[in-house]
Amino acid sequence: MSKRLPEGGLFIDRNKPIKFEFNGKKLSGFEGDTLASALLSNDQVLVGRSFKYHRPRGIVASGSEEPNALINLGEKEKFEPNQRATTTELFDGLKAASQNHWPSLNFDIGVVNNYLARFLPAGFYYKMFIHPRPFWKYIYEPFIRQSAGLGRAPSQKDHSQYEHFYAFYDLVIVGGGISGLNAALTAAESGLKILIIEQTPEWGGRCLVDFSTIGDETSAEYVSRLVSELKKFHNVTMRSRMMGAGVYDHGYILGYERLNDHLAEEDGPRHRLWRIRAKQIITATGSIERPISFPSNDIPGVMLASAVRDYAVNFGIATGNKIAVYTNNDDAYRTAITLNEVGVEVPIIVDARKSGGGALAERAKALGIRVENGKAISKVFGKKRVEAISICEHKDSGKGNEKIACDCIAMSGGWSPVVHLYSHCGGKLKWDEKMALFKPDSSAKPTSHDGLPFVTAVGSANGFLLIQEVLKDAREGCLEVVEASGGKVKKESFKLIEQEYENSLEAIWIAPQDADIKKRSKIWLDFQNDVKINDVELAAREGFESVEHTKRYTTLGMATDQGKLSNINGLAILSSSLGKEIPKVGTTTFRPPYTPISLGSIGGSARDDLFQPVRKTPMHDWHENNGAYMEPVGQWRRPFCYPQAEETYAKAVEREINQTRSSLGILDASTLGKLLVTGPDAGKFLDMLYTNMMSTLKIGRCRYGLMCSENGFLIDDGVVARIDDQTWLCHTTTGGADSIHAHMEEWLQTEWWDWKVYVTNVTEQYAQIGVVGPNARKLLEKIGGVDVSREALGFMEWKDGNLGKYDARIFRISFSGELSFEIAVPAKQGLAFWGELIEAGKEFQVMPYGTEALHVMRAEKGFIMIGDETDGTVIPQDLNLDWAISKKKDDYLGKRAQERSFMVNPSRWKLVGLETLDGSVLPDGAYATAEGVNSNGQKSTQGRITSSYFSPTLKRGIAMGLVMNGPDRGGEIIEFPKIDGTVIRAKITSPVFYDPDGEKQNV
Amino acid sequence: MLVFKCPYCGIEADETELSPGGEAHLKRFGPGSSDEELEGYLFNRENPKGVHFERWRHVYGCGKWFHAARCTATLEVFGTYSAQTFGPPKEIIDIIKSKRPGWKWRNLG
Amino acid sequence: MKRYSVFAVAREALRYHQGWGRAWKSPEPKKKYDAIIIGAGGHGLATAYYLGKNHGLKNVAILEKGWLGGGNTGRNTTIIRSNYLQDASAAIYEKARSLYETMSQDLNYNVMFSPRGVMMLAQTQHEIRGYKRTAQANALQGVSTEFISPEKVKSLVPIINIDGPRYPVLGALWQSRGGTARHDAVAWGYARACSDMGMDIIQQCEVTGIRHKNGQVQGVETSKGPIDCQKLGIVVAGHTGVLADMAGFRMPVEAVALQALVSEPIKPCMDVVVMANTVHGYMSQSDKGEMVIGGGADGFNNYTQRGSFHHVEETVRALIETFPIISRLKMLRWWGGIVDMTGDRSPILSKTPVGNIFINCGWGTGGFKAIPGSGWAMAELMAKGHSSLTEEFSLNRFKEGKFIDESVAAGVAH
Amino acid sequence: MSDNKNEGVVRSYSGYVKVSEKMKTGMLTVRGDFRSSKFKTSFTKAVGTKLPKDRKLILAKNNVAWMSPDELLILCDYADVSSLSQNLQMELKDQHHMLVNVSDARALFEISGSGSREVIAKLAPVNIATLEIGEIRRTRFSQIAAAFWLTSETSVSVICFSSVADYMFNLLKTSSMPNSKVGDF
Repeated sequence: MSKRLPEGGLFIDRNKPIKFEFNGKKLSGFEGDTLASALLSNDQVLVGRSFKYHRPRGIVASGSEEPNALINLGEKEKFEPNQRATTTELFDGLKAASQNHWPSLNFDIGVVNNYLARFLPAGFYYKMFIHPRPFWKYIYEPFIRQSAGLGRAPSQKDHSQYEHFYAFYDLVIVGGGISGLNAALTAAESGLKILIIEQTPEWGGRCLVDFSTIGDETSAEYVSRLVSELKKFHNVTMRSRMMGAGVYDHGYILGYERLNDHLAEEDGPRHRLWRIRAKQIITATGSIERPISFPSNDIPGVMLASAVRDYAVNFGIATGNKIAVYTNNDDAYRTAITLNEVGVEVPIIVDARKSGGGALAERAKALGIRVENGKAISKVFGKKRVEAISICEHKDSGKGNEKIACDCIAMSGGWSPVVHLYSHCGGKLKWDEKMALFKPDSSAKPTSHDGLPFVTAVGSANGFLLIQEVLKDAREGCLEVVEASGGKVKKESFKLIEQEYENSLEAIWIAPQDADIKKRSKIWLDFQNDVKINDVELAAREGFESVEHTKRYTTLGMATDQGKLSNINGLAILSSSLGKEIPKVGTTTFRPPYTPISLGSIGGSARDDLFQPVRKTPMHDWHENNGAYMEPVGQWRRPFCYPQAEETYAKAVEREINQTRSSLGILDASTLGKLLVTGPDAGKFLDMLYTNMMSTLKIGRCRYGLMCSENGFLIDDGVVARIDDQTWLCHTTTGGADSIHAHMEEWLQTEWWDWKVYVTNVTEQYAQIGVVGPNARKLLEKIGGVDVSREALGFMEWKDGNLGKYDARIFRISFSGELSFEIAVPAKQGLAFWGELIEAGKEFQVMPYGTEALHVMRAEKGFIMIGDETDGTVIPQDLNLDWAISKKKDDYLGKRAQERSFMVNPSRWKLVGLETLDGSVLPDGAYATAEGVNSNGQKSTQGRITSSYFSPTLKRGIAMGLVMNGPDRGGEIIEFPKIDGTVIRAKITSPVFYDPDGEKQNV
Repeated sequence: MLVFKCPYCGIEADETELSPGGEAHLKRFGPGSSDEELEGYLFNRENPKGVHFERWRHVYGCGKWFHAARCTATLEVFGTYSAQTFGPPKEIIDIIKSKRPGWKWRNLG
Repeated sequence: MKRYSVFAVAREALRYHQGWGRAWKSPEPKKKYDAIIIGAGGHGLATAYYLGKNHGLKNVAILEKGWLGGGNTGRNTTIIRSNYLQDASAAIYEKARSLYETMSQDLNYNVMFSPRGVMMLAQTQHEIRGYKRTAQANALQGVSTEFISPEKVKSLVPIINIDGPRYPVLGALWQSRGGTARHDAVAWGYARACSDMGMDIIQQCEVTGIRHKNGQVQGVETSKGPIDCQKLGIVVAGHTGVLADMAGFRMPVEAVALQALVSEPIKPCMDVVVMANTVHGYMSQSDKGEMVIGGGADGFNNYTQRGSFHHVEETVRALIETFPIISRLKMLRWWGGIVDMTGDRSPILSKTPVGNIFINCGWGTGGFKAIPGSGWAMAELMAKGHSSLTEEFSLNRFKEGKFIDESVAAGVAH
Repeated sequence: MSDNKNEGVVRSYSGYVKVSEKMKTGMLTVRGDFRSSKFKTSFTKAVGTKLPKDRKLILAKNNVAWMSPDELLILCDYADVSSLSQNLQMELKDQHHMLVNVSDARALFEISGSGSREVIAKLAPVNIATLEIGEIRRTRFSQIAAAFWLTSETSVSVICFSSVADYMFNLLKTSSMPNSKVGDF
């Protein structure tokens, strides 16, 4: 029976009871409890089922290394699967449920796997389910998926807040135990800016539990003195409930702060992810106790000795009525002594060492506890709870000769330093044979941007397990680090703390030593993933010799605890199976995060409105308020069309086009890029950037220009206006505003840095509006102030002036084939100007039109669109744009590339118009087929559609496309198969479908 | 998560304030060059496992391109320098030589 | 070699599985081989396998400096699809996909190919046009894909948010016969089959030099001594540049880090693979229940297998927006691999300037799905000197300007 | 337009700091050769202040901010941009330079309160603890480009492109929610 003791518990407040639910059962605990301690206080030892065999699982540990006690926490939008009960602080109304079973925790059908365990060894699925082929998809895999997985999938959107925080410190200390606190205190007086973080709510780590006194103080007094001394330093920041999640290159460290998980009602952000740059990092992350590998060591009630002690001291809990201790080192004797002190019976201490323990063992014996040296647990009785053990000689095959009743086993197989953070960024480890642990190799620390070490492990994280050595190492390690970061501290002599003599640990990787295969099939290494000793042995036998192979083949260490308890034990079994030494087999690579962190915290505040920036033109809100259907274009949203009432998008587009072509439409063209280029060498520069000659453009005139990449492909187009002697205004596509600006800066800064040219992106300085249609001029004349007559402002000319009360620059350019003006006004005047155009345009039934109408109208005119006619593989020559490529220039970007053999190949596909014989609309992206198949058996093709629309103007489908030798094949009919197998026949025509002589735009 | 000191504004810039621009000190080959020269210029890359000269732009800062010498195997940064050069300056080469004895690059080393 | 089957497992169970032998042998290298493949990843092993199976070339060694399958083969998000736009890509990826369908039976090793379907979301008008074009091309290439409606998307993936305020789902390119496979098993299955044919897989053997004379390959220098060969295949993904340097030629490739991560395992909630290219993220659920998440590659040369955290951040926020229920799941594991990117982001399977040295590299972020097709084609190229599947992927394309650009269907704003 | 006066704020939010977007501010981009003494003389003559040192901001009637080795930003009354621009144009007419009115292309925010540094630290990868008054920092705020400077120990000015002003306002608002104080400064 696991229960609350009548008194004690450093962390809990017995005056503050808290109610919670587990699997629908109403239970209570105290403030300060974790969910695990509260469950144990209610004798809820069985908390879940294992991954593969669905075996009953109990709480093993007391911290983040817990492999078993994973629960579904909370409900609805706050539901969270796989939460560790051991790190979940109890709050009023907490609701938890166990996982991975059906129909109930106590009776789980999935346990059938357990009885088949012998047929399901490591990697069984690679050898089975091969035939018949369809069965994998339809039968085996669905079954395996259903029985795998752990927690339930959440069903609702998470509404909690998350945020990020950027911080910069000289020194970050991870771990608020005795090493971390002492290191911080040592460093504090140097004046360095220091952050110390602790993943639990409490400072002090294990020392509170391991020592009743430290020096002249109780351990609690000692810790609180250190904490209050540290708090006096303004250069020291202390954060608890914050885990060091990962160390990355150049001193980057992630801190995962859980702000609200311990509260019933969230108040502010749930998690805050600190993205810290540290000059130096100290990992004082302690160490984790290892289980012992003995038969049936996975039955609920088998726990780590340190955890049993934690529950007794910190939470006032006896994890059993009779607790047997099983150890290979002295530390577990502390558990026995502690239990004895709080009145819990310890029927036996089984010590695997023939020589037994040191001073602590003597104390235990003096307390009357039975101690057996050189023994092993050969069997555990019980299914869902430990009922008894039998013991035998350690150096034996495991015939138990004595049965001892107990309901809990406190085991200790030694300690593993927490080296994760030290290793994340390349820190190397070395094997300490005597203590049987991997510890940081101080000669191969992770290095930073300057090539110098930046992570140092101290204390038990550095492989020191005795308190006086821990303190000495914390201080010395810290002094080294402080010096490395340029701080200075006084090197006072250091008062060592007395510690009782400890006999050394004796590594035992399997107990009893000569356990036979039957027993080895019941010794668990990885409790969650059900990996046993015989699985690792099988992997080794089959040639999975690398630790990475074994891990992947057996799934050892791949569970949610990432092998914190199982890795070293598994490695030892692998190395003995291979007959190699442990360091020769090596460890797996440690990667962030140390323990799992919420995806929400990684995303931070970037969700919903803040997911990605939406760029807005000055008229953006007007469009939304007037029913526009918006389409994302890069980071902008542009109106696709403005549907009225029940109108479909297609009908709206038709209406917009008809109205524009017959009278007047206006377009928000503000997103088009506007780059101002000025300087004595600006003309020369633009001649290199554009395929055309821009230096000869006359002031007041506009020219359509093309830009290519050095690889020859067309990347952007737009109208360039000559502003003055040294200044050009280059219009780009919407997407090109930033990329072409960057392109220009790149060439100016990195190739032609002696050319005198400045570029400024003025895209957002202006609202730009297209006024389009036969009545466009009338509308501008109505507003007045600028002479926009044909004589005063010819086609492809621009002028400045006060149009009404607006500071306007008017470009007489057309992308629709109609009489058209593009008018730029300062952005802050944009909305008013738009409003005035709408108001004054009423007599012409003015309509705003969207991007789709724009696309259709330009296609009717045969104008190309970057991104439609081009796709990164098209050169201007493919689009018959040779007229826009200057023959007079020696060079422009992309010119040489366009001379390569494939670029000048006469069989390239070139731009044509396509008219379907039946008037229908060709499918987007359809290909024209040719005779036969290619060498890979694919249908041969001879062209493809680049743009295809229903033209409301021509009342039929029109398309542009690239066709092999297309321009020479006018009138020829080619075939476009549809996906359904039917074929559409289309005639090759000119791409200009509407007003080929330009009579409309030149009026 | 890299940090580079921008040689133009002196800021210790975070990787997220920068944009990478690939190998440095490529010679442009335009009209008149051979197919091989053009291919080398556009595509062939040193791609060393070790010391690398590369281009970065301080895009969220002063907007300037700069050069960096960095080890691609350890991510150590030997230094940053002006974009307006045809090769790494002597002080950068000296640092690299002292830290990576035996290092070679094109006709250096 | 013992055949794998449910009966074999049952028989072995009776003796506690103590009778299983090595899945592949671990020999010392011979002095000379007909062909050497450098790199025992998926592509290298598959090349060797088809050299033996299709071309009868079995005196073959596969040299691996670490452990077989320890590179990108075991570090990817296991997606298999062939919905490529360009003919050459579609041909080799569809060859690979079809070989995946029967791989478990061919190799007598369950690689858990799961044809659960792959969808690529269209979230802009531009993407709609791009994917419709791909579907048209696929129809002619013999690749079965279709463009589906947002409603169909929702019915296939109930946890998706198709009405996202930022980028609503406007449709998707759907390949129902795409899917996933168990990545490690692909390497292990090929290794076992190669070993069974008598080929030597030599692990922990690093190539330190490549010997050639009069423009013809002679052999390699290794950490286990010199080995001669008639033909040499370099199939080393991220380390292509280093090996090419040994052979004395430069390559149009750059090594960059590509990152991925998985969540803790949960019960099945997503049956297909979803790729959201506008927001840069993709996700599937493994048979173990982990949500497997990937995004774009880092932008700078890097051999450390450690990528930059902000790419993970970008990917995760994209997927939270697409699948709002995942916000309270936790990232369990994160890792990086080194991929080699070519000038047009398509692979290179080619002869090289040195006679009888062949190279297979540049798979960038998409190598896993190609493994059997790549091995099949590379084996044909090495055995016969030409292969219709590799023709377009030759090194010459960079000189001729004949690129295979797959990015054309992805989102470029106009 | 008639009202060329800075009329105050577009919107504001009070969390644990106060965030407000200013209505109209004159901003003039000046590019030129700052090493040239001729340029320096001309600039001082036209603007009335010296050139700021690298990364610095001269706080005067017209604030002059160093944006890059060849770019300055002058912040002034919205109405004063054209006269300032004309003066500069006169002085610089023989030198290679560029003057661009960017007043309408940018948005200006002010943050005030004791947590101001901290709110910025949630958004920008900048060691703001060491940033001095009078120093301008160009960086990113979450996913957009921005520049900011401390106007006092407890107040900060931020500029960004006007198309993303809504996004910036929401970022600052979310970061200054009353219950999200970090307490690191």
